[in-house]
Amino acid sequence: MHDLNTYLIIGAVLFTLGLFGVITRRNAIAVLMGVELILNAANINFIAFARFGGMNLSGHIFAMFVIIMAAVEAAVALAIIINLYNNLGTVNIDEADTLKK
Amino acid sequence: MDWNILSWLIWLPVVGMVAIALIPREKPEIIKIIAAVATGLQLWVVIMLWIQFDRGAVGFQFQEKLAWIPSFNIHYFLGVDGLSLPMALLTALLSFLGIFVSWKIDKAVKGYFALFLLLDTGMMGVFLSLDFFLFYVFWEVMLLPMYFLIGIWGGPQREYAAIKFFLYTLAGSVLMLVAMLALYFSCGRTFDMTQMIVLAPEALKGVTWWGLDTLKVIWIFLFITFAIKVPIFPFHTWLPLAHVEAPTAVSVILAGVLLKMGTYGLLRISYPMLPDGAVWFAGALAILALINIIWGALCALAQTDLKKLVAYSSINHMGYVLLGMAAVVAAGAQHGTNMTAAQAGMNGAVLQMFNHGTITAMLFILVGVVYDRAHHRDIDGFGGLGVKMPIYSGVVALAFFAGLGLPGLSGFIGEAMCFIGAFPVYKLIVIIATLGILLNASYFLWAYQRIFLGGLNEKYADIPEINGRELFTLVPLAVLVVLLGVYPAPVLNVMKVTMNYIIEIVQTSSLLAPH
Amino acid sequence: MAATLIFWAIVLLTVVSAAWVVLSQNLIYSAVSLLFTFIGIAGLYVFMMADFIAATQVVIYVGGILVLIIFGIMLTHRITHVRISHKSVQRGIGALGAILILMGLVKMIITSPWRVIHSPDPVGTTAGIGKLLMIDYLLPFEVASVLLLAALIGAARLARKGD
Amino acid sequence: MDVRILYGSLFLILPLLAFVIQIFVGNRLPRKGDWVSIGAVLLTLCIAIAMFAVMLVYDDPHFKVDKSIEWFNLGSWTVEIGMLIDNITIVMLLVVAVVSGLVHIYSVGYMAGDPRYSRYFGYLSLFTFSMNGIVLSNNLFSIYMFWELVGLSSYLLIGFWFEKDSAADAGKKAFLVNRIGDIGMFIGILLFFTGTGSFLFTDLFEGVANGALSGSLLTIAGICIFLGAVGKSAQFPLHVWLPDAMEGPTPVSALIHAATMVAAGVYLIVRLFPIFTVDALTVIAYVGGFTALFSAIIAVTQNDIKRVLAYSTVSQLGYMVLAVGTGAYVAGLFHLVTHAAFKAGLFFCSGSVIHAMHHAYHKLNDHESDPQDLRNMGGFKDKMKITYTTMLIATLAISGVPFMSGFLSKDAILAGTLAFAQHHPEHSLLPVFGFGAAILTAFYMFRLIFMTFHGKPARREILDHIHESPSVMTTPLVILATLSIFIFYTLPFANPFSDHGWYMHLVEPVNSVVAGNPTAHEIEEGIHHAHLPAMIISLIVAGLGIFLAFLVYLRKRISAEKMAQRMGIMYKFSFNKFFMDEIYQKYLVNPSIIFSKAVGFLDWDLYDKYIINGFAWVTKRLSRIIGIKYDYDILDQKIVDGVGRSTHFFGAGLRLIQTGKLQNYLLWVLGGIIIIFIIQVM
Repeated sequence: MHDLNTYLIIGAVLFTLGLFGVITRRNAIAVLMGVELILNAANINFIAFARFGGMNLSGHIFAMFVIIMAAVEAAVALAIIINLYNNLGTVNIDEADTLKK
Repeated sequence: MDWNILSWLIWLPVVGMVAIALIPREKPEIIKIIAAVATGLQLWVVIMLWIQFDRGAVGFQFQEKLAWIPSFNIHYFLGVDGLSLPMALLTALLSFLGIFVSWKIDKAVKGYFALFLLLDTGMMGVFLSLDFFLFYVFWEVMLLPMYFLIGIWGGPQREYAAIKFFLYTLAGSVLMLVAMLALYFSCGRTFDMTQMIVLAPEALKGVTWWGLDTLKVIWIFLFITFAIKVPIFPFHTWLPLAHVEAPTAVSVILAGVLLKMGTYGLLRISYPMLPDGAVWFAGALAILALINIIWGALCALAQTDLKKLVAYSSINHMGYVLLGMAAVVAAGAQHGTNMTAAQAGMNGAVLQMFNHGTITAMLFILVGVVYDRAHHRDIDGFGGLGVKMPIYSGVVALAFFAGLGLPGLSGFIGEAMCFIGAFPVYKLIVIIATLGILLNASYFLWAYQRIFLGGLNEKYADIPEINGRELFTLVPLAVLVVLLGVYPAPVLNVMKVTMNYIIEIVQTSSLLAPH
Repeated sequence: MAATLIFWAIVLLTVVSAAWVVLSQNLIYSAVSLLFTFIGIAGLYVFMMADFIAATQVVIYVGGILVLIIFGIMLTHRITHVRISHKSVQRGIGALGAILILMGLVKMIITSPWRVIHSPDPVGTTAGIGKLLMIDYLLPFEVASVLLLAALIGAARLARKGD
Repeated sequence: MDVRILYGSLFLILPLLAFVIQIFVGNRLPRKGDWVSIGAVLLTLCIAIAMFAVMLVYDDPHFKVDKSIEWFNLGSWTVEIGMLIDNITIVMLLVVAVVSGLVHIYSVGYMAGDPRYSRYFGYLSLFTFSMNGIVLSNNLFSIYMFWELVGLSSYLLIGFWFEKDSAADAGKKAFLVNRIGDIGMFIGILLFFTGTGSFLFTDLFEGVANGALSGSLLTIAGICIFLGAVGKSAQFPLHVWLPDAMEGPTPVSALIHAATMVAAGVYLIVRLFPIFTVDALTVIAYVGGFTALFSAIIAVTQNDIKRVLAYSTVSQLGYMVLAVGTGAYVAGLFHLVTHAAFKAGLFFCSGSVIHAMHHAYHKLNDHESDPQDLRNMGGFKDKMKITYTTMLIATLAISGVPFMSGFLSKDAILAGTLAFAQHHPEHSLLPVFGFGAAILTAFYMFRLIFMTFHGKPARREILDHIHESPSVMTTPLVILATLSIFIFYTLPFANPFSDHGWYMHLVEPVNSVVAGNPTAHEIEEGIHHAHLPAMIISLIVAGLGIFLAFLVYLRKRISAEKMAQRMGIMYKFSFNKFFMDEIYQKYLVNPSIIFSKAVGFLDWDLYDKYIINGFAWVTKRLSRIIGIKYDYDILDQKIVDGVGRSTHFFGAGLRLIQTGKLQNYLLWVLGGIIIIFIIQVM
């Protein structure tokens, strides 16, 4: 159990699930959650390589930066979503198709 | 050069743009001043460059080269020679004046000036790039601000005009991309134009694609790209619309600088890299030039919208440039190695590019002036304004006469040189093309008469005279128009070595060998 | 043995709750199961001797981001709705693509000859991370703080109503 | 620098300076700055007189200064421009300076009170500058430049009272018609340049002499250059602009459209005479001769005093061109000089009359009657003694009466023509043109005199208000009338029939450089022999013409109306100027306008609307058909993503088929990654 491949596969599974969420969800917040999953999957990989790939603490630092990024992204994304809601009355991203018109 | 003068030239407007972005939109005056300072500094730098430029040296000066994307051998490579320097001066001058022309813009001031400066950077970058990829990037960078400037600040049909301009030019860009990649791979993976000039003619010898000469295919692709920009008939219909709908300063830039990019591209890329193509196509180019001249003039004669008339006159005037460029073949042994004609034609073409830039800028600014006052541009809707606006009508007369090629003003000398150059090779075409001179005079004089002469239209009994700011934008151009008309040598001295170099390259084409 | 069992339990928790996040029809349920995913992932970090990151995970994700998300849900839906449901689109083709990607990734992971270096188990990473942050990664750290500040202001500005 | 070149450049600098001052600050100067222009032109007049005096003193027929400077240099191609000063130049400079100076002075009175007074003088200076430029040029290129510049000043001055539509029209017409000729001239310059590689006259002559250009090409090049002269000197068929040009102020008509600018065409062909082939000269002679007769016929029936003079100018210019064509180009230039004096005098007189009429009608509050119509005039001879006398002298001169300058020059031309016809009997039509025009000239000029100054006006009461013009206007009249007397041209001989004055001595004919052309000596011999017969015939025809006019308009022995009726269709043609304007309007101008409208329509409403936008339409249509037929989610997306860029290309409407759904796009990204995976695995 304690080897690189296990962790990488767990990461891959989480990534795939996140991807699936991003593609299929109509609600913007749910999409955001998918994105969070993807970021976490990446983090697992960072830590796994830190532990088993000789990256040592640098991997931790990277993971930390990713978490910071995730926080930033979540804040800004939610602000955008709220703005969207205020303007269009919906958070379904397929209804926000002003780009098309 | 110690202080990377060319990079300064390109990026100064971007610095200005960033500064503008930091200014609150409630302070339009400061925004305008920043824009004016940025372009003013750029103009100053280009004048310094003009002074320091070595007129006798062949090749590119003030080169700057940095690796940009090493894995594809792409560099940030800048340089200036006698062909790009006049264009750079034109760009800086018209951008600077353009800021003052747009002083009265009151819609989204911040965005307007930021985009305007970005456009300035794009244009300057196109003229100074020596890396084909960089050239392409700047070429595209220029499109975007143009699209928004027309699409947001334009006239009633602005969105249609903007999208039409965008799609037309994008179509050209796609072809240029293909041609660029073809050249990149044929020349052993380099985007360095100075290298490509040396390598391309050999590399493309005898290569065929699907039974067609690769050289010709690439030439045609590049030609269409540049033809759309010039614009050459039949790719010209974006121009009247875009010019008419664009705000005045943007029309000035469009006609004054963007059109020159087409012919600049031909001279910078197509001619030296594909000399065989240039020779092969010269006859067709001369015919297209003729069509441009006559067609543009006839269309201009038919217009009732003053701005559209000026737009069509641009098509007409760019025809002379093409005619001069076609004259390059006169240097070939087949045509008796007539260097005089080739030099007259090629130098005349670039001189005409420069002069047309100043003249047409004047014309568009002047149209803007009367539009601001009368709020329409219908030629028949004026009448007798000469009584009420003596200064304005005088300046218009100067611009119109320069446009119709009156000797002593700059429009004439370029035109005459193009004709002189093309004549030994394309006698019949030139003789028919001289009809263009007549048509030129007819549409300008007719328009002048309908606007300024005759009885005063009572609607405009108290139309105000041109003001100081507008005069300020016109005077530098007017001075150039007169000075270069009387004594064109300052510009010719800058460009002649480069043009002779291009002539020599084309001269070596095997297609020009004696029969 | 116990450790192994706990490990697999955590893995199960993580994956199942993650699946629930993307499959649930109810948005609130999704959010709540996301909480479990985050905690599970924190557990996995602990297994990899990344104590500081595990703690950060819990504090920032669970304490910060998840709360934000739930706020987001509350602000964009009428709270009186009992079921905050949401539909999915293109599930079939999405699932197909996701599975294909997963297969590709797994094949890649298994077939790659990873260079595994077994470093000794560190005793507490916090001090090391602190040193690294203050010395080697000072600039990125500061940039990240500026980024956070900018995002904060930006988010506040964006979410303001009425202009 | 050669001091003579320095003097020459003063002829350019002074008027140009005056022009610049007038345009920018003229309005703010005292007296609206008229003294600036007048001062400049009088200074040039002083220099011209000095140069002329020096020329007479030195008495060197071969005097010539030719200096060029490099204008620009492109490596293989160097363009030089410069100055050529010889006796012809000096004579021309003097003519220009005298007439221009007098016109300036006359205008002070004539234009007094005009709102654009300073502009007017600015334009006059511009004209003086460019005209001097033509005269001083030693190369085709700068001559072409000044050529167009005189066209410009002519345009500005004809349309000076641009509030009148007719004036604006006339200015435009003048410029455009001139441009037609200029295009021909430009092509001619191109031909010469291609052949000889230079614009300088000296190189040109040398090149032609060495056979760089020969045969029919040389003929064509010559005729093309001549086309420029046809335009500028208003020869048939480009003469139509000159009568209309009378819309300009009368002093302008005197300066530009009678004495100097229109003579520039003649000057040009005189300068280039050595490179015209026999064929080209024949064409020139026929055009000139035909124009002389043709416009004389028109002049007979015109009723507008200035139009009569305008057609007479065209006719006299025809004479000069005829002279050049027959080889007697020295005589042609001589006529140019004498004509400048008496025709400017005639225009001044007519201006004086019109001024008086204007004044009278103004007093009578009559704004309907045309102050320029001959039929409204009559009996002014006692009211305007100076004008009458001077006009009579000028009329005698133009009619070719002995003791007058016109007699000398006209006689020389007719002698040249006669000699030419004796040499080439197949061209006997040319002297017929010449003498025919001479008889008509005498007739219509005296008709004008009789109708204006004798008889009775249409409204008797205007006689009470007719006054002599102010002295600032009559002084130039007197000077010009004096200059129409033979003695100024025959010195040092006082023989009124002499053909050996200083002029004939100092302006020596030059040999043609074209192989096979007759030498100057041969031509001169011929002219010398034809001198006496020509003189006798021209005396007879002049007398006949005057007598006829006397009978019809003074004694009224023959009724003009009856004569007109008897002439029938001929009268109608003459009265309507042979319908040239109508023909041009109907068959040239209107069709071009219609054609341009058609092209404009084709370009904008057909080509752009249907072909270019058609691309977009077709693409849009195509995409819609496919979109309906196939599964929207799959194929439509494919078109968007795959063909998207190329469809973008063609149509504004295409953006409609973009779904705008991000997740669709993401799905395709995913597909792309999977494909990469698969490729990688395989």
